[in-house]
Amino acid sequence: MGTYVVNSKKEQQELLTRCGLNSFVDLYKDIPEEVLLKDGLNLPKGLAELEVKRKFEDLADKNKVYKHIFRGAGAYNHYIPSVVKAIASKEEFVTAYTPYQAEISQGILQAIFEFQTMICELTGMQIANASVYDGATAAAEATAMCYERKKANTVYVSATTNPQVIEVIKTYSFGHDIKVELVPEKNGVTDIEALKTMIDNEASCFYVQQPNYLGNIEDLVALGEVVHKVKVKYIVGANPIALAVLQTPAQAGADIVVGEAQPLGLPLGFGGPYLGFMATTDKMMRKLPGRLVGQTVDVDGKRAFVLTLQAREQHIRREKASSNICSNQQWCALVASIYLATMGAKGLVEVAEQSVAKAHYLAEELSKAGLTLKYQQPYFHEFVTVSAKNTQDIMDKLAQNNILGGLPLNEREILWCATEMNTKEEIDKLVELVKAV
Amino acid sequence: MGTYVVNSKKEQQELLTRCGLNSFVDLYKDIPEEVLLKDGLNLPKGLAELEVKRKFEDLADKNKVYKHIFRGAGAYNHYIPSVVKAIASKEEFVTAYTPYQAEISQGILQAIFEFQTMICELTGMQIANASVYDGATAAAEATAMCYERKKANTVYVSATTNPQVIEVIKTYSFGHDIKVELVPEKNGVTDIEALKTMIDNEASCFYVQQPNYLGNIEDLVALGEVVHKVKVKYIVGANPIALAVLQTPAQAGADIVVGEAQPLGLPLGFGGPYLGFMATTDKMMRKLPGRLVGQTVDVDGKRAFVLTLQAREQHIRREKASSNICSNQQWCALVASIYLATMGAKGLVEVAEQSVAKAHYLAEELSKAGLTLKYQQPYFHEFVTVSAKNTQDIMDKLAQNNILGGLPLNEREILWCATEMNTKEEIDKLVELVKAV
Amino acid sequence: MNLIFEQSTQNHQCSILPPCDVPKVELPTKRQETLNLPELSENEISRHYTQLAENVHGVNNGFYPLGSCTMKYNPKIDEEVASFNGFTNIHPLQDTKTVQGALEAISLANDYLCEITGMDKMTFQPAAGAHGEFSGLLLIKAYHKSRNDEKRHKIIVPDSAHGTNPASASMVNYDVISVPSSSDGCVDIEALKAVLAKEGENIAGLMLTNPNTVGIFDKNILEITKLIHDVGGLCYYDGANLNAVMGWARPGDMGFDVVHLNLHKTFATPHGGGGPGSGPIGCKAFLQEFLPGYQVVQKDDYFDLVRYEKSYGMVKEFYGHFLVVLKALAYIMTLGKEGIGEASANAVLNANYMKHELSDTFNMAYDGICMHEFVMSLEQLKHDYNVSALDVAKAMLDYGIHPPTMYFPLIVHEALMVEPTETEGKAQMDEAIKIYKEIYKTAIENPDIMHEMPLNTVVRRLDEVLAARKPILRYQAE
Amino acid sequence: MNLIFEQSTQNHQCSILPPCDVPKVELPTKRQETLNLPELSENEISRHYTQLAENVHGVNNGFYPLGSCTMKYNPKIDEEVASFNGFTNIHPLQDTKTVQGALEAISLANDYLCEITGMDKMTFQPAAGAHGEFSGLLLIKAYHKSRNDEKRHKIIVPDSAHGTNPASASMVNYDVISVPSSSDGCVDIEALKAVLAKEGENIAGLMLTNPNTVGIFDKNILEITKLIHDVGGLCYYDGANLNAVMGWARPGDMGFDVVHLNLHKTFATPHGGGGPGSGPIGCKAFLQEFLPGYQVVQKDDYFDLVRYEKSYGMVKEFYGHFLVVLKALAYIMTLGKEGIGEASANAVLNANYMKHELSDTFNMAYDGICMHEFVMSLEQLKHDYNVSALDVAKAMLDYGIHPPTMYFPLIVHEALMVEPTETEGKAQMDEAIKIYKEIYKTAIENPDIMHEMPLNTVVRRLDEVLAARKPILRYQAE
Repeated sequence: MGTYVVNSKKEQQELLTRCGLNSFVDLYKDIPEEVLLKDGLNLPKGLAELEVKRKFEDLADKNKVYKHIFRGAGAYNHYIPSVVKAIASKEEFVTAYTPYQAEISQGILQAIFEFQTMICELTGMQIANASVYDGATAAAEATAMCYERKKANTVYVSATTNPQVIEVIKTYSFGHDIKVELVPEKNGVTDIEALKTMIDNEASCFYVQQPNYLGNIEDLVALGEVVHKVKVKYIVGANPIALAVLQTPAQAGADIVVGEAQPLGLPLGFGGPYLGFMATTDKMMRKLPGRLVGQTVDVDGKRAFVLTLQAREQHIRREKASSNICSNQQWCALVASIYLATMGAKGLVEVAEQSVAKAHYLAEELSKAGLTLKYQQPYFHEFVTVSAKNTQDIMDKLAQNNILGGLPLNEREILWCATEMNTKEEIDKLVELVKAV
Repeated sequence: MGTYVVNSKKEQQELLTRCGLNSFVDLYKDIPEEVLLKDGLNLPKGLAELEVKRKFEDLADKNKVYKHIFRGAGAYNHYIPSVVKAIASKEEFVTAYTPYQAEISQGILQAIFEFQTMICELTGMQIANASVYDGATAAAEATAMCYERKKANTVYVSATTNPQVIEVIKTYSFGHDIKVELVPEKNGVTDIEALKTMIDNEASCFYVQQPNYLGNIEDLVALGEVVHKVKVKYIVGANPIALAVLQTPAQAGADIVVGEAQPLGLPLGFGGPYLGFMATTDKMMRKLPGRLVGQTVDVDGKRAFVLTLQAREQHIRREKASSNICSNQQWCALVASIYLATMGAKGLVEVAEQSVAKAHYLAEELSKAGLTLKYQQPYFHEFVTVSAKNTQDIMDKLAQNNILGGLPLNEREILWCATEMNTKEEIDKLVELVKAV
Repeated sequence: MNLIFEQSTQNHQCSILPPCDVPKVELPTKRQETLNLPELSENEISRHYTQLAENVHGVNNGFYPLGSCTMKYNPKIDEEVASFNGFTNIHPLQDTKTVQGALEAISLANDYLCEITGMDKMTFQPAAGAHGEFSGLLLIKAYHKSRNDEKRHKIIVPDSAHGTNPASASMVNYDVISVPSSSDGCVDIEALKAVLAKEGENIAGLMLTNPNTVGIFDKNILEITKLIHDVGGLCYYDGANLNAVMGWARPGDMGFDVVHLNLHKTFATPHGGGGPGSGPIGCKAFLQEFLPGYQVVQKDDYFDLVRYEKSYGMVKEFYGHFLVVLKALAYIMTLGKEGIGEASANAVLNANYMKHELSDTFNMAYDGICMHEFVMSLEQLKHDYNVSALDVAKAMLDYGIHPPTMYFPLIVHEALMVEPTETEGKAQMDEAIKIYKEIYKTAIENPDIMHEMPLNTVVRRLDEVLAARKPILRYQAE
Repeated sequence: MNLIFEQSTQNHQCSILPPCDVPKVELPTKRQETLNLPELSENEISRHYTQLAENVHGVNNGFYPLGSCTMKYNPKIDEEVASFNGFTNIHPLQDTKTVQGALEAISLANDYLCEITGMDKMTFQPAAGAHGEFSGLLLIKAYHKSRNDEKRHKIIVPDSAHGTNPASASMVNYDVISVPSSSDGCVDIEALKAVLAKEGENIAGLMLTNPNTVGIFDKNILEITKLIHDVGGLCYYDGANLNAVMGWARPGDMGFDVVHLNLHKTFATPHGGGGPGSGPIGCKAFLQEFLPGYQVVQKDDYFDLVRYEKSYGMVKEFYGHFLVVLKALAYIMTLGKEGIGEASANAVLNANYMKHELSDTFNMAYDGICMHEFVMSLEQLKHDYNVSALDVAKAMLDYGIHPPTMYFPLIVHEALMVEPTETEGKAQMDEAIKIYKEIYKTAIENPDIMHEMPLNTVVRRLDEVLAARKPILRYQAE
């Protein structure tokens, strides 16, 4: 049996004696007889560390790690600099709790303050929170920020949004008894004419994703004008890498900007933990859920940082809180901050530009292999192809060559993704393989 | 080009200007024209981090990592607990220099003091140094401790010693113009009768390894009696894992105990860095080479640790120093200390006992496959087999099954090793494979 | 400490990416605003965060008895196995046949946690405890809805509950009925009965943590859950305090229908300075079909992902905090059958030991055996010497130990809530006990100085009012 | 801080190994003495070493201008690639066909370092700089011996040399002839000529570092090496200061026959608190056949290990500090053709900048352009105010920066030797300059307090005499 209990059996006995008790069972006298476990749990015997390691090696070996990855659809394969991993693994950052005791938590508080600033810089917004669970919950929490007491409060979501994000928005809305309507897609982007006819001032908000799920770039300014005309809140879900080179949602008039920050230094990790960010305007500050760190001074007048505006939060306001959220994704936010500091603005732009360039090169080359672009829209680092070739045949062929192809959408359509991680050489190889299908 | 230079080009120019210089070349005006490189170095262009990582991934992929290892011969495959790696990777331990400034280096100094204590405990000796480069140089330095001014100073080494250790002793002796004589092996252990006839008080020392290179356990007490009878120094090279269960060299009368501490938490790592330890008696303290940390007090009377007895060392005594050694293997010694703290006495005994048990089980099972023990001696976790089967055939068969077999000594003989890492299941599999050769 | 932005120098940089090997492409709608990210060399980045880390107190730095947060030691092997390439570098949308190891791990975690909680099925999407509460309440909501029993929109929460409980209820549009605690800290059964008599048909369920937030195991638990069931409600178990009883009693056996767990408390995964946590929920078989997200199901030797037809949706992307779940799984495998119960018993024993040793100095809010944590009330000290729970907590900072939770639960005045966990030893606890008593002595002998503490931390007490009144939430260059 | 032994409690433990799955075996000659290793739980171990780490100043903690030690930043990518499973888990005695990647890495390191030094062959067995010196001198000894020129047993070492030089000479049984430096810090050519005239046929060689230990490039270098060669001696280059000139000048071109490098200085591998270093040696082709240990040779696409027939032996097990060599290789690949020279030039520039800025306050031991480090003499301060170099260094500890090297080289009185390296930026240097001047001001205005510093470190000045007079070199239970 493995154990992390510190006290020896002898010390345990000493403590029991000191408390006037004979055995562990005496500690549990309040547990009703019917409930107290007689034979313990039906679990395997505990394992020594070496056995646990072997067991996990076996499990890990049963997963296929592809050397070349061309799949995105919400989880992106970007390079993670070594210094990011080295710093983020510092035990202080890993093992601390939420920084309630500010005097001995300045390191974490300052890191959050820096993260908030970086998110403001990326999005162009005025304030950002300390992070939330992921991009999808960020989107859902953003819609919840927009409910207004006396409205019908329908939430409008573009159909070009990542389907998982749509589902999470719907689920949160189910909780709040709020209606969700999808605004249809046309030519690979949000159908702006449909939006105009659907939305009115009974709506609470409109959510659109940039670049959208199909990889295409939405006309955020035009959409924003439609939304604001009926005085509805405008939420943009943005890929943080794309924010380095595309017009900021703030410039397009967004009231709230959210997104999935996994691309900023977090591994694919079979889907989590990832990192949601939320940014908004000063005006909506007090509606923002989640932790916020603010600057203040200590009794000596020294600059210091502290969790602030807690009046929004559950442990103060209980059922009147703006959300039930307690945890942020602090460690993930730290990773993203270190990533952004390591890349700098130039480096982040380079990641974005290379991803775009590789995706466009891939698309062009794939067209030579008979896979043509489905949409005629500007796109970022993802795009959809259609082809006479069978999707599964393509995937199988690529998998045999250690390549994870794009996401199969159906028998003929594939959602591809390329990033700075994909070399010309491997793209050429992929295309050759596809040609051979 | 990758760079770790901090200053920007602009700052570099500022600094040059401030120093009254125009360009980098001005810094090098003392370098003779004939020597100054005109076209720079003939090296490849510098690589970005991502490229370096890929290059090393390719290199690493060209090495075969065996899942099951039955080879020792000076490099042993033991389990390294996770906490050892986690602690040893703390940047402070990794990036500091030798603790010259004791006031800001107490962490390293105390770690060394604790290491010295642990080595004393393992060997039974009175003092130990902060470590040296490896087991072989420890052996060579130990022989150098024994030279005496007016003696012929021949160094005697048992032929049962690891051949690499013998070579290093010989090389150091070549430096010092000292003669080395091998004491022959008989039945897999040092030929004690031969030793008696060879050694006299013109000798400076006798070196024997425990367990010896062939895996066998030497009779340290009997050998020690022979050596001490002629007033010659007695050096024992010991496997630190074996010290947990075998009679200590101190009890056998050793004057100096050295060894290779790689088994204490250091990976195989293609041979290095490893860790040499040296322990001796109080009497020989001032002959001990390498760093020593001692306890003292600070001006407030607080206990503190400091490099001490530096009068032995090169930076004070220059050509009269006991050795030229400056570096120890501090980080490796730290790893060994954490390893020993993690295993504790009971855990270390368990490692030793399991290694012994697995080796004996392996030997017994191999005998059923026609590989019989060459020597009839008590052995620790290594042993030599002889067989009609061709050594290379056995190795090939095992390699095909992800097993690194024992070390081939010749066409018919193999030096096997087992440790706690080898399960009964894999031993049984190995034996089945050998049977099939 | 300077902010990283204040240390930025133009054109300082790291060399990460090679030049692009394909033609660059111009996009429309280019960014027009400057992107002000800091510019630093690797050495400067490393030093900056090293300095930040020096100003953080983690579990590795010392005693951390933060009540209700279960700050146990985070085993290094759990971190190591979760960092294996075979887990970190798999895409969540890979074909299931290429991620059999990952799915098997989730399946194992499901089986073990079901056994530990007495539930029939777990799901791992929820990201943290509060998220688990939300997800669990949605399960209750989906259940009632499926039965067209939609008038049930009230949920009972004891007044001792975490703030998350009512906040979560609000997220599923339930009204909260607060029931008072009796003087022993447990649910006031008579008050509960009165509520049920009046509101029975409107009751969606009850949320309860047991042991409760004052560290007491509610011995009436079977009666309570039965009362709720009798009016058609469901019982939700807040797993925040499971560390007290795991291996000794199971929420499922106590009559609970839904439970959430905090893997980052009970199952030793690190808190990360505030996350990522992991808050899987478990339920009885009759609720299973409503569970959110994908579930791992085993058919012969194959692990597959399925969505139940009546699933109420998704609460998060993909399969939750997978890498965190792996750490918890490694922890459970390590402890195993006997170790799980041994861990709880020692957590409870340690709390009782500290409570016993401190009770000659501090007033305990509740008498008798406590579970894994206990609450002290400093009301008397505050009254007699004007030294508050806050003052006492802040004084501890000067001793290099983390204070207990302050001012929680709300029903105890001037509360300090101490939870040592099983990964503290007698020596460490004795040291802390000595410090607590020393501080108490100072409070009585020199109350004024208590308002000044801490004296030796990198910053001293902060002006929180200023922070909230004039919020500065980001750095802006002058 | 308690020693780990003082924190030991009987039966505290970690759970590492499973039970043995084969029968245990009794051995003869069992250990009889108790083995007193500390007994701790994982949490206790983690906290102990965390506390130790808190009391260590590494490069990541701040400025570290330790002259002659080249404390540059250690890139994280170098650590990462050297930790790949494919390197750490291969046995040194595997068949060469199974370690082609490892051998290729050694071969690449050989090629790059030969190009950087102007040598024809490197070997990687030497574990550290001093070990490299020993190995290189053995090469010279083996060479003379092969020519039956065995009377050559004297080696010339300048008086400014590191103590290791004479100590290494002594390890190969050579007598040391010390030649004085002239007032510009360089070798006194006339004195050298006089020695050679008298001892020519006994001279095995010369050991020199260039730039030398006072930070000056010896401009007579070609004349010096020619003089040595003319009497039949060989020239040994101590690579300790290569960081000043790499990419700008090569020891091979200066006339040196043998060189050692300190990968843990020049090539950015971490110092580890005192090791492991790596001190490969390189030589001209005519010495190659005597090299110690195994050499990697490439035949077509295959890398093999060979021993040269005349190899003088082995200086270490296996192939040296392989994992350290990998880190250096990653570093060299990162910098490449231009980066290597850029690193040196910036190291030199930074030293000159600090020297320039400090020269209005501190006396510089030598005027003019320095190389990558410079020496200040505090003799005047000592004379006028009785404040020593030690006092000034210790005062720096209170400012959180690491002092320069003290009292080296020996030929400068009250020396402080400053080597900022290229991985410090202007901002950091300006900060340090400010501190240096502030301390100087304190030294003049309040000399007495200087003897008290440091005041704020975990321990203050130590009684080194006590440590040496009554050595306590290990813990012993009372």
